[in-house]
Amino acid sequence: MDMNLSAEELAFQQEVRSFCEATITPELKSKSYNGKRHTKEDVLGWQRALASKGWLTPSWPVEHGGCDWTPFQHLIFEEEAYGAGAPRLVVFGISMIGPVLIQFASDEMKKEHLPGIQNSTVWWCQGFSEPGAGSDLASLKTKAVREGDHYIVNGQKTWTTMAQHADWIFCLVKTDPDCKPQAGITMLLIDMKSPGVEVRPIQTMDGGHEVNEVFLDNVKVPVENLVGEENKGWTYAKFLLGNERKGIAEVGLSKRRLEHLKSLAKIEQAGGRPMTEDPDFARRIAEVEINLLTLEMMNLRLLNAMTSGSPPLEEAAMLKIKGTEIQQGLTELTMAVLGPYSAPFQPAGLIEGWNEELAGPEYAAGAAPAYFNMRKSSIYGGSNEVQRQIIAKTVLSA
Amino acid sequence: MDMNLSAEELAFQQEVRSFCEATITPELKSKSYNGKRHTKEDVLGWQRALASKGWLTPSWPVEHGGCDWTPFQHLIFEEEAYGAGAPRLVVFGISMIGPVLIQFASDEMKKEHLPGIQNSTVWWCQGFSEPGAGSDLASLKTKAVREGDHYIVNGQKTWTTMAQHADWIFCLVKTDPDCKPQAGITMLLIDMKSPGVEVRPIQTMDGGHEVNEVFLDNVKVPVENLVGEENKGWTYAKFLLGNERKGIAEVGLSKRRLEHLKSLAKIEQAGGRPMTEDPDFARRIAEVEINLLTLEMMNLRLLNAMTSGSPPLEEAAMLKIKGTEIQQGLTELTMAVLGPYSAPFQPAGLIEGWNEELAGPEYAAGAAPAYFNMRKSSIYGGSNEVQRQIIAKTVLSA
Amino acid sequence: MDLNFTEEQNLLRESLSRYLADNYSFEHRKGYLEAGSSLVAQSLDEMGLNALTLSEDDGGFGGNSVDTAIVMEELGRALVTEPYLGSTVIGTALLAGKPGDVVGNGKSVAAALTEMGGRYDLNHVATKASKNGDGYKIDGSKVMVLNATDADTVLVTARLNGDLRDQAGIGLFAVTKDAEGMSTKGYVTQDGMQAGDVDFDGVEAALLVEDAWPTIDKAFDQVNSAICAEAVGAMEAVTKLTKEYLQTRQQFGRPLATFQALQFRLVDMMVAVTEARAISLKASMLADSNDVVERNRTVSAAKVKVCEAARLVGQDAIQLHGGIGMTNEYAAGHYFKRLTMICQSFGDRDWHLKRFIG
Amino acid sequence: MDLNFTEEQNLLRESLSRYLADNYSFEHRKGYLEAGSSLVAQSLDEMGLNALTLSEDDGGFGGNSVDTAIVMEELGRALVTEPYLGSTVIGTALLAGKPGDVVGNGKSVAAALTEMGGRYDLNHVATKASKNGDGYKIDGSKVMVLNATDADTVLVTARLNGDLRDQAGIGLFAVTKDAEGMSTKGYVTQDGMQAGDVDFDGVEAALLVEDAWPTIDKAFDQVNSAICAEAVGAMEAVTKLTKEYLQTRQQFGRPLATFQALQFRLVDMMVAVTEARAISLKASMLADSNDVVERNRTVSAAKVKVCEAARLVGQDAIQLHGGIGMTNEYAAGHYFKRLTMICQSFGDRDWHLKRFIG
Repeated sequence: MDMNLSAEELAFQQEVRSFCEATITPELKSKSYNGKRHTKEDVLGWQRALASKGWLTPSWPVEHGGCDWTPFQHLIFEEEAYGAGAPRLVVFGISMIGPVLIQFASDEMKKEHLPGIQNSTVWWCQGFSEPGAGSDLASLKTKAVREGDHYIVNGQKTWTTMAQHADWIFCLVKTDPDCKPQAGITMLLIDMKSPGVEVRPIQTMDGGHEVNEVFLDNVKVPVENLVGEENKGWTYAKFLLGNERKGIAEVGLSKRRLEHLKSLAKIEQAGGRPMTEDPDFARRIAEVEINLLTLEMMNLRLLNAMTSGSPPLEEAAMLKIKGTEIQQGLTELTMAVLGPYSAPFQPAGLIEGWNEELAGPEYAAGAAPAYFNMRKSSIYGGSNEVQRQIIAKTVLSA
Repeated sequence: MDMNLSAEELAFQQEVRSFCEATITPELKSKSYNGKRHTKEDVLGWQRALASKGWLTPSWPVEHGGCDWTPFQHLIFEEEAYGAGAPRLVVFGISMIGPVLIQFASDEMKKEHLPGIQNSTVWWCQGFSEPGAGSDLASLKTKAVREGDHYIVNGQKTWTTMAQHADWIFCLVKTDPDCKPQAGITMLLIDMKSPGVEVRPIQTMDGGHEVNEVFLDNVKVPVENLVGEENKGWTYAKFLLGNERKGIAEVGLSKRRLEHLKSLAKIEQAGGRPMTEDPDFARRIAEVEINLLTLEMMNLRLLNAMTSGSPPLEEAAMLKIKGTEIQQGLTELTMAVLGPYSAPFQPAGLIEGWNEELAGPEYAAGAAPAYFNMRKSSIYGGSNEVQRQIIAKTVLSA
Repeated sequence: MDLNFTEEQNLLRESLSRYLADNYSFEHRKGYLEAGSSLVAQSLDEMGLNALTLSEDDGGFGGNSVDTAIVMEELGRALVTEPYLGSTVIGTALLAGKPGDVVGNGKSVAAALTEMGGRYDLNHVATKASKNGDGYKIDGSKVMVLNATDADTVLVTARLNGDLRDQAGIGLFAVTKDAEGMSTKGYVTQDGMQAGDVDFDGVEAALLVEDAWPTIDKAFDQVNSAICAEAVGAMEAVTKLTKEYLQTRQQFGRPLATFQALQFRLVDMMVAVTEARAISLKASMLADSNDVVERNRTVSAAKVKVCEAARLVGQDAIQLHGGIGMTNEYAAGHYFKRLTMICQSFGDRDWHLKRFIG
Repeated sequence: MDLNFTEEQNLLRESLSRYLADNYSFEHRKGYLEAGSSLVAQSLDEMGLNALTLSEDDGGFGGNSVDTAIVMEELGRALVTEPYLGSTVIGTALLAGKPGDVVGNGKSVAAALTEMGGRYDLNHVATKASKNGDGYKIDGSKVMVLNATDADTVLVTARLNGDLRDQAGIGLFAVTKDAEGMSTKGYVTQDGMQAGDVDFDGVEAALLVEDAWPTIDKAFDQVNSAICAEAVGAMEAVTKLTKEYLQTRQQFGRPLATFQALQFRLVDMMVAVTEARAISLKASMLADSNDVVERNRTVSAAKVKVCEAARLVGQDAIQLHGGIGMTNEYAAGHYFKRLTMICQSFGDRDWHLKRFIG
């Protein structure tokens, strides 16, 4: 047992670091650290650079363009990239539908859809949640009825992240309304340009626009867009959600937030001294830092366990709970460190191209919105209550 | 609205203070502050002094020897008495069975039993809990079968506080096993000297002996000892538990514990300075002090509301939750302030008459046992989970 | 000791509550915010609320901080963004001695007390006051001034002498709306209030209080008592909203309110509100006291509890609502934002905990 | 990076676990405590555990703090009161350089490091060492010395020079069991360990390390890593006990385990144990490092998390058990007491949080 990086790991770290330095501009880095909004181009630029390097889909099987990295390499990559100011990847293609297609789709479908993900030319979004079915996917209501060589899809999806940029959506739909809730679910790929698909923005309380409602009104979907078999969508969804685990802890991103917080605490003052010298504030930073060190070890242990088989489901749920608590704690402290200067609401200041003067320092405008926005992390992707339910079920049945 | 004591209230405060000074010896006070164990004589001495003054049963109706105090007088009394080092009253007669008898018992029963409570010549204990029925009283199993002018009682009570000193026990027993759980319950008074009553001590993890098992083996109880009517015991029990509310917050006792904690924090050192100058420890004391100030106001508001009708049930439940959390927090900090010196286990040192040298300072031996013991406060008397259930029920049905 | 509201106080609460129920639903509020204006401020003035704590000699009702707390609680419940706090409460508190000139007659004020780098310490005053004939000239900058753009008069602290953070040597001045050299950069706050940063460049000002620290300190306590009450109102409203949501919303085939873990979360919210209400009431009774130590301690105790409660209640209201709680179309998020900002106004939890320790 | 235990380590855990399952049930333990003695310490020695971290040259197995953690976790799980921590772990840690003379051959030691008024600071050394011919004489008092009454050798820190709290000038000395002038007042601790206060009145002593602070500091980290692992074992055991109790015990007509609020409490206990295990593992990997800053930080981080987890797990284990958890006849209370005392041994949460901040 050894915490030190091996010579190979150190070399890999250096390679990632150099790549990031060459790829990520200082402007992009500053945007990332200060919580300003990344444009579609920011994200695509980074993803395409990774694609050129062959690093966009490292978790995929090697024969499909994966990197065969050790768990520690994945972690090194994540930490270096986020530390260097990389935007978050849009995971819907890379980590969600991609692996599902590799595992379950026909060769034709793979050939049609995998390259767009690997080159980052196609933007995917996820059509799982519905009004009335948040964390309770089994009760979804969107229906697909087979008519000749098409499905006719009717229904509504919601909380659809980044649907406004998306080219394709993968949807869970109900194909057999008469059987047990989970049994009649099917997974379809739908072209967002299909007639009858309408995207309406949902403005969240931080003033941002990340999520959407997607209305599906008599949308014609060719049967070729059926993933795997009809009525097996629940199996694919579970596989997909299980896959989500790997990045669930968000250690790299939280490390960046912690670094940023510490740098602000050195600048901002209380009682005429830097906040880092305020014992209460120093304690609060230390507490979240210790939680993050702990999360990092939990995550490492989980990744390590995954190399020799599937890890216990409840550990992934724990990572989700603790990881989101840490993200929320970090955004809360980053707001708190600013004191009164977190109050001005300047959404325009978070958007590229806005050159007017801000009230307060450069790094202040994004702080409160980030805190407000981060409340979502314990709600979306299976709320933390659902995670606790998963743990309880696993543990009490053992 | 005014927080200041009126002239009458100030005069009353002075009267209580003088009485306490004249009644409570410095030895008794030191014992109380340092968490040593009060003897039966300590308690009886204090109770009988109060009885002589007419202050032992102030909450009772005036015609039965009550004091007609305002809520604020009750609070002043409690705070002064505990601050002066008074032992806790044994409430089973004064606050529990006494008011039940006044409300529901026959004149003969009142005449027989109230004077013993008022003079503190009879020690009562409570026979509610049973193995298998902790916070769930409706499922109790002790049976009473009528045979001529007696009941024959069989069963087992547990967690019976101070049963080892008790002369009488008031018991809930099952008299009709065939109806709904609550409906067939009866309240009986049982002489502890009756053949078939056996008390077995339960040693708690702090090394103390406060609670007992009480075995009832074919105990003959005269029908005259039936309280009120047969099968109405559930009503009386609810009345009794409702009455418990008044003292439930334990504000006076917690104020004494806080004062003691602060005095120890001045003596004990960290890094060569008193613990009061340690920012973390000062913060922890301040947090519990603020909670106690809050509890005091909640309690005052509840007492005030009780003068004009019955207060909402959920507020009493909140007082129980917060009051016990504060008591537990105070004992925990009192242990923490001692650092390594809370470790030696010296139960003999807590008992009167032990004159050998203690390891560590005089005030240390009782600290960890008090912390261990105080865990009971969120379990007994309706666990804090049951209190939350009560609040939820009240609120969600409103 | 007396813990009962007077009949007048009960009437005050009822009439304001009725007015807001009729005129300040969440839908009304949305409209007012979109329009950028409403007649609500004027109605509150007509109800006499701006004169509530002025002395009867000054045409007021001689009310105290308990009365203010009653008003603020109702305003908090309705999430009123009109500047009652930022103008009337802080204005009358600062001008206790001579209100007639600048507040109370339909005139509005703003208090410019906070400076960049001073965080929550109002003794951090770099802004300078210098003699200018009979009057004074002010030079410096203030930030996060509530009601900055709309005030008829700006009350401003400036240093007459002493060092940056000395309590002694701070004067309180009045500057009129159109005074030359005063420039205001206005903005909306995260919670929908109007505020701004104000620069003073040789601005003519009238000295109101020369050795102003005791005045500022007391006003600070009164304002904190007022926002504690506002928070209590907001917390109670959002807790009720959450309760109703749990009772309505079905998941896994039954109402969310039947899940015990969620019930207990709701209970913890209610306990927190009850605690906050109790200690805030005490703060409102002591906020007008001249016993500085006891007043500071009690107000800080209340603010600490209110910050803890507001954080728990606000965060859990969103969490228990799930996705809908995150959206801007729904009231829960707005309560959450206001509660969050209250915790960062006029001293946060840590600041008040430190002051409580002394 | 490698996070897998070696085959030897897995074997070590299994054999110890099997031995304790057969010989250290809660009933066995009760018997040993009543009798005041057992053959368990001897068996552990025969299993080679006392030589685990000695170098192979010294007849040991050349183990490290990860190996110690494996042993301590199992001892914690079984609530073993025999002085493995107080003798072997702390003894070998302090004597890393030259263990042969005093530990490892069936001999037991005690470490007298803590003084009245010094709280958790081992640099607080008032005990004096003065030259006495070729050797030294020790004068002073130590408190809460684990294994004080049974040790063959007492290792003691004493000041050679410098001021009361200087890290420089502290020597580490060895005193033999029967040395004249050493008097020990033994007691049992709250959690059933043997300990005592030791007075030194001109006691003859052998100097082991002259400038001992680096040695003490490293031993302190190794001991903390060891009790973190012990706590993890104890927490896992008492959480399992609680889970089984909830599954068995009926209330209101159904098993407690079906109440969602209690399920979530149990989940929080399990999460806390998982966290404590993860960070403790890191501490055990770094406890032998000579990078003092990184070692101190990591061990303190682990102790902070372990203290938080131990408090939550211990308290909730009692609460979820209800009345039975309060009794001395049942194991839960004993786990709770041991976990409580671990949080107050070798630095509490606040102490380690301060050291982490630096």
